[in-house]
Amino acid sequence: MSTEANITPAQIAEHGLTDEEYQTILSVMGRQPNLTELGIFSVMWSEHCSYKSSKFWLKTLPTEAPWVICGPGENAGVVDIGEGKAAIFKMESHNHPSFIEPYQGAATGVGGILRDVFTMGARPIANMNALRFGAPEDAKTRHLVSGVVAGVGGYGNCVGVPTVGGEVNFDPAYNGNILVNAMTVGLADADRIFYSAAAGIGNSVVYVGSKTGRDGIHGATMASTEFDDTTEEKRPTVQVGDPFTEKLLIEACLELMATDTIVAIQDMGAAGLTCSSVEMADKGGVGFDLDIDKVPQRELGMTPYEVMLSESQERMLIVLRPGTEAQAEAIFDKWQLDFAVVGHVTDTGRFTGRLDGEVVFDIPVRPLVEESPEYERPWTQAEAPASLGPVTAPMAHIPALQALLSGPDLSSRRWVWEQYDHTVMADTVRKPGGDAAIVRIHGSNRGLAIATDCTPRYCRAEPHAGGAQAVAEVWRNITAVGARPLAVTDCLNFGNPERPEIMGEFVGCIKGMGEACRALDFPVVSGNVSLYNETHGKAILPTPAIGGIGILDELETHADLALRREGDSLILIGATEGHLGQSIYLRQLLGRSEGPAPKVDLTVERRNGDFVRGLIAGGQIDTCHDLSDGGLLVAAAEMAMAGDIGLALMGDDDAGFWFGEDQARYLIALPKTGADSVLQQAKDAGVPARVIGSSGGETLTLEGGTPISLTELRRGHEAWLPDYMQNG
Amino acid sequence: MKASVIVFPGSNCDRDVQVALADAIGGTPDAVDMVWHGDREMAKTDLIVLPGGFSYGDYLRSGAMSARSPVMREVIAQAEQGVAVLGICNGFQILTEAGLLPGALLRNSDLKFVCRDVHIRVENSQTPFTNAYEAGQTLRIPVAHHDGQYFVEADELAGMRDQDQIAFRYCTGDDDREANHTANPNGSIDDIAGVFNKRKTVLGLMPHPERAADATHGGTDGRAMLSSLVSALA
Amino acid sequence: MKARVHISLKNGVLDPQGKAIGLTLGNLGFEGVGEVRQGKLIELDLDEADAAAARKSVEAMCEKLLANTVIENYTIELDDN
Amino acid sequence: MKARVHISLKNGVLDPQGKAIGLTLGNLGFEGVGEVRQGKLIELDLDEADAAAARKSVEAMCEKLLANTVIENYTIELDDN
Ligand SMILES: Nc1ncnc2c1ncn2[C@@H]1O[C@H](COP(=O)(O)OP(=O)(O)O)[C@@H](O)[C@H]1O
Ligand SMILES: [Mg+2]
Repeated sequence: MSTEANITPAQIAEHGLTDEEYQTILSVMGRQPNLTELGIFSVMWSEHCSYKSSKFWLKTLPTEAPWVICGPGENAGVVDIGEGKAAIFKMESHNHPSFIEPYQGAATGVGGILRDVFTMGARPIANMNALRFGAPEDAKTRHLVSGVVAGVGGYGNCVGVPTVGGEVNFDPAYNGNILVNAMTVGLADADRIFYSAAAGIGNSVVYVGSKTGRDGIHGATMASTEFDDTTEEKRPTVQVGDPFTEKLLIEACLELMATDTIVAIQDMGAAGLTCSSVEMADKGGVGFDLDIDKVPQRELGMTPYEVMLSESQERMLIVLRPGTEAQAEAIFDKWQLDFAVVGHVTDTGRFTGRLDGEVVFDIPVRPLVEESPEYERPWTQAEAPASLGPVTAPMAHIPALQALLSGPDLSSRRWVWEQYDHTVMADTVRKPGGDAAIVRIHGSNRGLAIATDCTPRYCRAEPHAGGAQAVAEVWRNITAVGARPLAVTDCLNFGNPERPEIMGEFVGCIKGMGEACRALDFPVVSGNVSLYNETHGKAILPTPAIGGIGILDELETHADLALRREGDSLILIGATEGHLGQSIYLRQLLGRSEGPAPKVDLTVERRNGDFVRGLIAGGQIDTCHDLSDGGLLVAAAEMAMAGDIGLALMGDDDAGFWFGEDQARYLIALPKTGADSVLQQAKDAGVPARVIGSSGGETLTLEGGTPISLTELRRGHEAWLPDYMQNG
Repeated sequence: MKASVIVFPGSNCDRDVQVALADAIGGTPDAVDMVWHGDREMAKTDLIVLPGGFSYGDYLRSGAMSARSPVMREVIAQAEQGVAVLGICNGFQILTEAGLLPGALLRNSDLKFVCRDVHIRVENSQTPFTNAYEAGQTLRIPVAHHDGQYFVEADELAGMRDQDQIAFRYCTGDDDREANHTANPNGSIDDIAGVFNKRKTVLGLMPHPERAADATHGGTDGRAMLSSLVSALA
Repeated sequence: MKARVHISLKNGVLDPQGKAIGLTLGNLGFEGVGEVRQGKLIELDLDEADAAAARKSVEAMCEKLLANTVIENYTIELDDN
Repeated sequence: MKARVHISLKNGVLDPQGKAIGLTLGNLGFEGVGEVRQGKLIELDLDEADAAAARKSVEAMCEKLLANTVIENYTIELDDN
């Protein structure tokens, strides 16, 4: 191997490695690494790839259930959904790149998560996106919203996968650090899942897709550093997405997967060729020998360092069965994609690369993966917030409702989802706008329900309760359409874990999530961690975004939030204590972010949810909405607006009653004649239930108050986001 | 009745239209031939469908590169012999780029991709594509496009009107209660949503009839377009 | 040899992008901006060394693919150093 | 005065459009075409008569709106006849 100059402390620091980490590298190598090797260690040991701060805690999450085929550790989680089919899904962040270049950052985020899913053999059938932006007043917000939404759409629309739901939040805590979390759900035959463990000494390692350029070199390390004023200079590392090539890659890979040629397959995501090779080799307990010259290159004069660390998009690495190269190549030729045998599997246990036959890096695989640092970072638990005193309503309930519905938090997201093709593939049964999206399992009469959720302000106030609430809300959204919740993926977005209070938020949220997942039989099968989301030492709100899926055994038997008939009774399921701490009401109308988060009682959550799901499955109700941000009155208004049928409501004359955010609650509607029976069944099941109104007319009325027309409510609700975006 | 769907690189509604057509024909999906864009020959068929999607990523101009695909020579030849050709969304863009239909499709006037249900009025029901509808009937059908703004020079437009070449126009629907929607989703000239060639053997439209062919998915107002074709061409 | 092709919309053809740019420039406070038109710039690396042959070949590319002559005009610039 | 702004992707930035055009030119039988890059051409009518002032103003427009300087370069050409 060529001798190179000594690695300097500055180079070590530039690669984001600590002195101790460098010492470990020296002992793993038994000599000084060269620059390419240092680069390889740095990306493999970056927070993004090694999960060094989070691994310890991630292990505490429940990941098993009889229906889980593959939990965390592979490219995505795999769940058995019956009839020989499996759902494969995962969520991932693309936060930093999206702040720097919102369109391309978001677009490549979607591209990356799609690859994680189809690399396992699934055809992607639905995308979701969970977005968090700074305050609407912040100078950058509008530009970021517009770019991110266009980028998510630009990529997903072009590849022809419907984007069926998501979330949008605004909060000043994200001013300098937005969150773009994308989720993909795919469908595969349960006995045709593809994994990444390489095997077969001598087998060809094949590179397919786009050529390698100098894109995103250091992307993985950038994703794990805080922002500061020099961030602007890092811009040229931005990757540009090519959804057209991705579409071809999906088709070509699925075509290849239908043949009997693949031993192992892995997409090239963060840390590109390095990470994919090392993971495939490590999982298979083998070595990889790569010919750098054979890697298809877009630019002249790329160094091995650049080739190995490039994050060019739309590329995959495959280990083929012996003798199948020509068959595979023909498929990629047909789709006009690059195809190259770039190396082979070895029994050396080493990861080696050659340029013109000369070895340019040589690293033992096992320690490269297993000696990677793991930190049990110190953490402190924040003090529980003081309880909230009595709250004086600043205005009457109807004007309060109107203000909430036409504000940044609760206004309609139509402006967003209409820029996403949500009907392509012709299987979208419930579009964005409901609690969970429903996508038909193609060619069958069953469906998948999909939802994403997280309430970061709860997580800040009380990480433990917030983590549990995020899981519970996803479960509730899936339940509200009548589906049986199966499993979740997560995207854990936090600040700098080296600060004990941030680490405390992380630990608290994980504990809460774990508890909820256990109590609800809702295991975590895949996920992603994004740390260092801070600017100038100011961290984002702790945001453990949760994406969940559930199964609907009969497509027709589902519920929707829109009121369907006049004369229905509206029944509130679950106990209402009037919890206003950390509520949207308190925050938006009184400017106070105070008090404890709502209590999450998982036993009650499960009992109430199972009861509601039973009613839907039994055909007793077809109209249901879960209660979340904004509480009871907001949920009731959403049902009325969606169905274009009015509501007359009665209840306590108390802001907490109408706007409190107590958990484990649903609103259901059904013809009056069935109401008594449902109330009786609830009583028998120990589930609190009470009639709070009935449907009809064109207005929303609170007992004894002035009615408001649905048209007027809808006007403000629909107008806020488009008006905001227009008045830039 | 034999129907063929052309698959371009980046087509993404090919399966959707295959399923809907097969349903209209009353067969399984393999009742519909899927033809690869690179094929230089295509068996004689009764109906050629150019599906929606982002062929070639919509790069350069949407439809431009596909219109120059090898198979398009065959499509043009069969179209000249009177074989029915239906272009949906990206298929419509390809047909204008290939010169089988007049005009061009420009970026939506608000520059944003739009996916939602729109209403269209049937302007000419005297064609194999539309004979199952009444003239003046309003359909509710989804659109999903970025480049749907139909444009044609004024004198050519006048000629098209005279020849009854306007197939559909965007209009308001009485069940349209969603806020902030204009009837015309993309700024198309004369609210045009779909056009015929002079002989009414070629139709291009931006809305997706195949996404409105199944009550569970997006309504059924588009189904009659496919079934009327099937019965007219049987 | 390098070729640069400028493609612009014909007069009378609507240009939604140009119009939006004009509007936004106005909103950003730029004054005195009249019509704005957005076109394309395509740069090609050609093996061909002979200018006349190169021009002919690029013209053919424009007619066949690069421009939609129903709505667009094009001009070709060759750069032979 | 008229201004023409040429916007092209920075070196090394992937150009999916250019790539697809290059591929299609090849499919169409054009030989000897190397790299293809697609950029934008923006033409502006300006009230400003002074070339220096016009250039300054167009530069500001590029920085603020016309170019995405994260991935694009621009050049300005003024035409004052
Ligand atoms: N970024 C987005 N993309 C697509 N759909 C979205 C997005 N943000 C919100 N939505 C949709 O808007 C609706 C309301 O969202 P949200 O208030 O978060 O629902 P919930 O309170 O039931 O979780 C949901 O159907 C959701 O899928
Ligand atoms: Mg909900």
